[in-house]
Order: sequence, then C-alpha cells, then structure tokens
Amino acid sequence: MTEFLTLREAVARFVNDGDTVALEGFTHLIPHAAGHEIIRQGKKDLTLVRMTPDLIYDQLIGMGCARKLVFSWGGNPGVGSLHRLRDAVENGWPHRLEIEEHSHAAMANAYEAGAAGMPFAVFRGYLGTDYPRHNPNIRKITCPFTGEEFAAVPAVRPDVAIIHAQRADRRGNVHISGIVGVQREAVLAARRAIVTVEEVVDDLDTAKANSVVLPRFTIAAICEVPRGAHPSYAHGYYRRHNAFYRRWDEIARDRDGFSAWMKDFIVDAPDWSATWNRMKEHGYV
Amino acid sequence: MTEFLTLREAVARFVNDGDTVALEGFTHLIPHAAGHEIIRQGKKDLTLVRMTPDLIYDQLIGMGCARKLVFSWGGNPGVGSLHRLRDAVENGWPHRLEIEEHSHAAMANAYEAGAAGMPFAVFRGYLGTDYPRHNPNIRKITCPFTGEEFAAVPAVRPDVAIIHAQRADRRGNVHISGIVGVQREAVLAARRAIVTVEEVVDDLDTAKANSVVLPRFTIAAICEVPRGAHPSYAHGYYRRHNAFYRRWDEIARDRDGFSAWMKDFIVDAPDWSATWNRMKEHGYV
Amino acid sequence: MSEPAVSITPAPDYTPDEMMSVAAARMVGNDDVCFVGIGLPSEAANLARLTHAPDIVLIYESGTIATRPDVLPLSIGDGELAETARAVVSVPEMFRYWLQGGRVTVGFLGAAQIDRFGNINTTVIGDYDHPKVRLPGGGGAPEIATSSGQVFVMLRQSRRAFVEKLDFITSVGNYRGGDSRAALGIPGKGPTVIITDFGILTPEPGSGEFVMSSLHPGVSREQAIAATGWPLRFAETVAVTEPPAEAELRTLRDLKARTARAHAGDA
Amino acid sequence: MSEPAVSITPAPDYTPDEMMSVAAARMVGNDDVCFVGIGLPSEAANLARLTHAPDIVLIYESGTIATRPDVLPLSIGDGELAETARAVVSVPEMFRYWLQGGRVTVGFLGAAQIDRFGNINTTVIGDYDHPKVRLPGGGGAPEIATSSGQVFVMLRQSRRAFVEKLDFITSVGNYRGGDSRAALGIPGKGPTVIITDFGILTPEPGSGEFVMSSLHPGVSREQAIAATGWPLRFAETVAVTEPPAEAELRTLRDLKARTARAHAGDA
Repeated sequence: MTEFLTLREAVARFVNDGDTVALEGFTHLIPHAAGHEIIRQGKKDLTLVRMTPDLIYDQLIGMGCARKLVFSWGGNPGVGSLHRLRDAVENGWPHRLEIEEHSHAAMANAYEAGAAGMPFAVFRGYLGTDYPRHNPNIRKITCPFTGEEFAAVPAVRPDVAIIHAQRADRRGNVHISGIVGVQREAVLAARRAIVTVEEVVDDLDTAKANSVVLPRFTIAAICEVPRGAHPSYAHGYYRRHNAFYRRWDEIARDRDGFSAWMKDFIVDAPDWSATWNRMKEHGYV
Repeated sequence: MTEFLTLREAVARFVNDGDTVALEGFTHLIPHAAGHEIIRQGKKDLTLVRMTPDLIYDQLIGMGCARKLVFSWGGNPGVGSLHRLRDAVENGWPHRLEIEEHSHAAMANAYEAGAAGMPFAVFRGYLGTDYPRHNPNIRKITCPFTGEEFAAVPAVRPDVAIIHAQRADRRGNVHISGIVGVQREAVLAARRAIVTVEEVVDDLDTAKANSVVLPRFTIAAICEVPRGAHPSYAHGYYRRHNAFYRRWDEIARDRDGFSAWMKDFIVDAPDWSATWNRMKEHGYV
Repeated sequence: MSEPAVSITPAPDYTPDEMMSVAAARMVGNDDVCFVGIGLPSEAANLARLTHAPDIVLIYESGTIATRPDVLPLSIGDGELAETARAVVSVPEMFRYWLQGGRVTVGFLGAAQIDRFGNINTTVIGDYDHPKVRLPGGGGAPEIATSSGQVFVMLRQSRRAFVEKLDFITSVGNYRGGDSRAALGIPGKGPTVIITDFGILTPEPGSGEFVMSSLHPGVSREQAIAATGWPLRFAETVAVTEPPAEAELRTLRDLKARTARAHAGDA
Repeated sequence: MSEPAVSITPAPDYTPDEMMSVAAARMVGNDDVCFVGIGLPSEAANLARLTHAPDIVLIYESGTIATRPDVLPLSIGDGELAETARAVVSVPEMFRYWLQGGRVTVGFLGAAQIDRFGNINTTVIGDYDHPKVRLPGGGGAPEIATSSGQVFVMLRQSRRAFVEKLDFITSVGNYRGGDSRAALGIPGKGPTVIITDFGILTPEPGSGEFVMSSLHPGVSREQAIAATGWPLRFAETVAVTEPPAEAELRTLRDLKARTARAHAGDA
C-alpha cells in the first residue's frame, strides 16, 4: 500500500538503473521535480517513455540518464526545439540515444492497453505514413470479422510511472482535476507508481468537474512536493510558467551552458526546494 | 444537432422496425419510459442489445418487439428470473427469440470498441468457458508481439442508443452523475442517440463527483421525461423501486397476466405520464 | 434430481447461513482488493470490512471502487455504492483497467451449480439451444474467474448445486483438473476455496478436485456427502470450523437488520 | 535550399498572416466539430467561433471538448481550455472515442513541410537515422489526417515549406495522388484545402495535386510560383480571396491583443 516518502527516498527505492520509466502529464502536471531527483541520483540507462518529452526529458537526456526514448511529439511547446533531445538524436551527445517514435494515438492506445493488462493495442492508425518503416514495433493485425487491417503497437508497461497530482488524502488516495492526460493509464500500466502532490489534505473534495481519483492501492509512494510541476502547472494552484519555457530555449541551446545550468540549479541543490530557491535568487521564478 | 422532442416523436422518427437498438443503463438510469413507447408504437424485429436485459427487455420481448437479444446477464436483479425472457428462450413465446450471449467483459469491450469506431474488440476473456461453442461471434486473435491468443468480439454499433440522464441544458448537452455504466459508450457507438432526462435546466452544474457530460453534437433527440427511469433510479432524484422489481415477478410470471397488465398500463395509456398515473391509482407506485 | 432431506443441526445460537458468511468473511484480508458479486459474497465481504478488514477494497461491477455501503445493496448498482465509493468508473473501464488489468486479488463469486473442479454454471440447465431452465447467465463472472488473483466461491451445499457434470461452463475453475487450467493460459490462480453452509472445500494438490477440508460445527461427513452430487472426498485432516465469535455474529446481524430496515420503505 | 526573396505587397490595412487567418476561419462552419492544432489553426478556428460560427465545437488533443477560451492558448493543454470546455476527457479517450470514433468533421493542421499531394512532414529533414534536422514529430497529426471527415492545412508558403519531395510522411494527404489515398483504406476524405499567406490551394479532381485556386489580394501568380518548391499549377479559374471584412479583422486583432495581454504577466 501507499507510503508517504520524501522524493529522494521514493526515487532511490523505486527507480533503478535500466528501468523503463514514464513521467507523464500532458502539458498540465508534468512532474518536473521528480525528474530533477532522478538526475541528482545519477540514474542511468533508463528507457524514458512519454508522449511529449518536454523540458523534463530534455534535462534527463542532456544529463545522460537515458538509453532510449519512446515518444510521439518532441518539441518545446509554443517555443521550438528541445535542443538536448535534438543534440542527442542528431549528434549522439552526450551519448547515442535510441528512439522509438510513435504518434499520439499510438502512445495513448499503448498506455490504455498497459492499464488494461494487454500486451498490445489495436487502433486505426499510421495509414500512409513512414513511421512503420522506421519502427519495427508498429505491426499489423486483421479484424477477424471484417478482414480489415489495423495497426498494433506494444502496450506501454513501465517499471515505474511518476506523475504529479494536485492532492492526496492522508490515507494515500490521489486526486487530479483539470486536464488529465494519460496519467491514470500510466499509473495503472506501471509496476509501481510514485505520485508527487501539491499538498496532503484530510479529505479529498472530489466534487469538481473532471475529477480523477487514483485509489491508494494503485500507488507505491506519495511525496509532498509543492510547485513540483513547475514550469508546468497545477490547475487551481499555479499557472504554466510560459516565460520559463522560453528561457529554457536559451539555457539548453548549447552544451556547456546547459551543463553549467543543470549543475548549478539541479545537481548541486540538495532537493527541489533548494532548486526553487536558487531559481528565485537568479530571477528565473 | 440535438432536437428537443416528445418521446413519441423521438421514437417514431428514430426507431425503425428491424433496427439494432441499445437501451442502456447499468441498474441506474434504465430508460424504462422509452421502452414503453417502443412497445406502444408496436416496433418489430428489433435486435435488442443490453448487458442486463432487466424488466425493460422482459417487457419488449414479451410484447413481441424483438427478433434477437444480445446480452450478458438476464435476470431480475435481487429477485430471480425474467419470466418473459425465459419463456421466449425456453418455449419460443410469443415467437422464437434469437440470442447472442456474452460475458459482461465482452459486452463492455464491444461497446468501447463501437464508441472508438473499431469493428471489433480484443480482450482476455472466455478462457475455459462454453460460450464460444454457442456463439460464433466469439473468435480468437493473436498478439503480433507475444503470440498470445485473445478473444475478439464484434463491436456493438447500434442504429439507435437510448439512455436516461439526470439533466440536459437548453442547448442539448447532457449530464449524468452517479453510476455511469456503459451509457456514454452506447451513445458514442450508435448512429443516433435519444436521451430521456429528468429535467431540462439552464445550466449544467457539472462540479459533481463522477460527472459525465455528453456534448450536444453526439445526441439526436432529448425528451424531458421525469421519472422516466422508474423502477430503476435517478441518482439525486429518486431511489430504485425495489418493491416494483419484486411485483414484476408476479406480473410477468404467466402470459395472460403479463399481456393484460401491459395492455392496461402501457399500451392503452397514451404516454408515460398516463402510465405513471394509472400505476399510481392501482398502488404500484 | 430429487433432493434428499439433508439438514444440519446447528449450534443453537447461529444458523448455517450465518456460519457460512462468517467463515467466508474470514478468508479475505485487510489488504485484499475484492471484486464482489451481489448476495452472499457481498454479505461476507462487507462483514469482513466491518470486522477484521476495515481497509479492504470492495469493487462492484457497476464501477464502484472502494465502496463502503452502510447496508447491503440489493442490486449491483445501488446508489449507496456510488455515494460511498472512493472512485466510480465506467463499466468498460471496470472490466479493462481494474479486472483485466490485474488489480483484483480476490474474486468473490456465487454460483447456481458447481462441479468437483470448481467450474461454475449459471447459464442453462439442459441443452443450450433447447434449455430445460434458462438461468440468467454469466455477467461478470467468466472474467472474474480468470483475471482475479484467486477466486472464492460461496454457495449453499446441495445435490442440486454440487453436481457431477455441468451442462455449461460459465466460469472456469480448475477446468478438467490437474494442469488443465494452467494450460489454458489463465493469469489467475482460480478457485482456492468454496465456502458452504456445511463447511469449506479446498482443492486437492495435484488433482485440483475440491475436497472437504473443514466442516462447520455440528455437520457430519455423512451429511456433507449426502448434500453433494459427486462422490465427495475429504482432506487428510478435516478441521472443524471455528464457530462465529460473538462480535462477528453481532456485526453480521446488525448489518442484516440495518439492511432490512433500509429497504423496508420500498413497498 | 536557399530561400528566394519573395514578398507580398499587402493591401495597406491588413497583413498576409491576417488574410491567411481570416481565409482559414471562413472555411469552417457553425456545425463543424473541429480538431485543432496549436498555433495558426487554433487562431483561425477561434476566429471562426468569434465571428460566423459561434456554435462550432473546438477540440484540442489535451482532451478538452467544446472549449471556448477567451484568449489563444500557448500550449495544447492550457488551463483555460479545461475551464471553458463542455467536457474534458483523458487523452486515450480523446483519440479513441472522439477522433477515431469519427466525431470530428474537420481536422485543422499546421505543417513544417508539405508536398503537392498535401502530405505533411513534421518529423525529420534528411535521413531518419542520421537527420540533418530533427523536427518535433507528428503528435496527434497522423491520425487527425486520416480519421477526420476532412482536413484543412494552414501554413506560410515558401520553398522551404512547399517541397518537391518529403523526407518523411508524418501525416498523409492525397498520398501519391489519384486513388492512392483511398486504396490505403483511410476513412476520412483527407486534405481539401491548404490555406497560406499567399492564397488557397485545393486538390485538382482526379490527380489530387494541390493547385492554387485563389490568390489573396495583391498576390501574383509569379509570387506564388516563386514561393513553391514544386512546379505550382493553377486551377482553371483562380479567384481573388475576399479581403478581410472589418469585423473579421477587428475580432482577430482583439483576440491577439487579449492573448498578448493575458500572457504578458508570464515573465
């Protein structure tokens, strides 16, 4: 059942070198603080799964934590490129990165299949595209009733899923509202799930539009990490920090600048609150 | 887009003889009034789809509206048998009824597939059971990655789905809360959808736990039919009328009693409110 | 098919049905995630929740997860199940994410008929196409029986229910015995116990045949044999079930009294 | 790959980008259910909603259905999209029930590169395994392009964007032309219009090749040809796009000003 841990403890205990890890959150509730902690602990050879790598995987990839990336859209939303991802793919820096590229529909179906305990997902997809030529994990399957052909992809079944949520109650039930993305599927598809939350409350008020509740028995660890989604947002708590997304474009543009920034703000900071304070001192937040 | 119609108009326009019709509602929100109207209008040769036939299909089957039944659990919940369904299956009264029998998991997946625009559903099911021997619509499909075999069933794609909901707004958006069953899937899987509602309101308050909203563009007709789920219930409006479920056992037990009751209370009543008043006069409600 | 007159002499202060519910309730633990059928399983699972397993997660196929009803539901979709649930999900999600997804540790089933391997028939008596008795069918049971970590079955023991041969396998148990279940590629362990008003049956290692491993107080082997449609066998050591403790009995009776009161206004 | 200096002489009172947005907005109707990408498509679709199509249903892939943002979202998942949506669903449901389920009448896409058949590349320039430029990839577009009733594409016209040959088909248009798209078993009609800052391209019946069927005011054929990487052809009759009406322009500018103000505090 759910344990309440510090983020450091949770990552140390539940994320192992070589694991397949999905840190999810679709624009909203991206678990950035958890990504930082994985970097601090120097985890290696991870297979990173995520529909939209965003800054969080740009950081993990640039810091050399990833062996492979499974994804469907790899840009800096509204800004442009993810420079570290591009550098890894185009130039193999800091080392070669294997990629498995899908469409959103495929990834969404693959998470759904993982949550449903299936080894594969079936959908109408990839018609006329070049994806299947470069991704051997896109196969065909025939409807046994109509004879039509459909695309099949392997289910996503991560060793660890990490998400950020607005709140948990003291028993360990987790509540999300607003845009919910694939977080529930990621948690249910994973062998173990870590949830960082804005706050732990006595009772969940789930009478909100579009509430998703993850009952405690689906979650391994909960870590209270206020602002842990920054620069992504937490509906009802704080807005998306669009300016930081723009600044990231400069920070990550060249290797040295990126490495120095990551050292200063993440690696040399003992935890997320130290990172936050340091970013504050330097006018990032 | 959505039209606001009387139930009589909606059934006359959107339910045709020979149609595949799904009247859904899982214990909660069963659209009984709509079922009555189909009986009143003497619709014939329907393929009735429903996970749990319940009283609503016992009535339709006993009145000779159905050619075929697709279902997964056919009892009177908490009471016993559906006598009209049994009489049709065991003795072909009032005429032979074709049945296609599934498990709940199969039906739920088949509705999901229908909503998703797929011709078939894939799941881990029917292992070791005798269903596939009697239902040629249960087939096998092999995972293209692991080689495992799974069950495949055709998607449910009704000509018409009919559900009952708590409320709609004046633009035609529909709101359900409480147990939601497969109603959303039934609506999205169908070519056209009729929704009976307890009331039409100015604005939907969707800040409730477990709210489901069906946007207006998914619905053909909305009919305001207060108490239209009786003897099923509408969360927040009225409770399940368990006593009526027990009385139905007597009413439906023999053919003559059933036919007379249906004539008195349904066929000879011009509409649901007349049926309700007549049931009230006779102490049923 | 005639039913021999088998009766149990109960200890004076509880009924065989009460013993059955109490014995079944004891089988589930505080950490279990229990997929519950209506009727006897629901009674036993809620009794467990109200006694030794306050944190047990009860799931009903109507989509209610971690529900804590104050009274027993009459239908699988009673409003109170939704009101007291930690989460309510759609029925497709219930069967895909929660059952097939492997979240359920115990599937708790009732049965109309059962055979010595714990296979269940709730579909039909007689020929499928020309049935003598058409039963309601399987509902959620066929996949509860295969996707749950293990399955507990609860039904009253009689020759009508405990039969030599099923006309239809609705929900598979140990199939044809031995390794035959495993050979079907089924993820779950299958039925590990059958709890009746006479006692408790568990599968014999190797054969997978259910044998009587415990008799409720006051029940003789002969009575159990007479209430079973196949040549009933017994485990090497047959226990006597611990009778209901006072707290168990009081909690069960309170629950049933509350339930009766709550549903009395339904006339 | 060098970009020739092509420039448009706009009418004095609006920009080519404004003309593009207004022209695109006019393409969608009040009854459309529009799956909208961020950027130009989102601007045009919201302009339509704020002018002639108040009931248009806008869907963003983050799961927001029938959303009515007061300002343009910067990301596909801005909070306001959820706050003003009629329904918010999970991303798997979005792609299964709403897109694949056939609920979308118009898929509104942007593009990095497009070819004469309306195929789109947003994946890679150069060899896939050793790319010259790694682009973000397809996101939702590959299935928006096939499951929507029809597809509108919106992008600025240049030789860099309108290319002879794509290095990667991310989202299929009329594929190799002729009947080749239909032969793939694709449910949707595919791209029926490409709206640019120069004019409007529509597919030539039969060949499926996109030809210029309308030029925005002040744009010459030569300019359009010079901004196109394949030998651009023209429809039999080439219209001149109706310039923005005052109300269209005012609404667009108000929307963009509101957007700028709303996001200005983000520093």
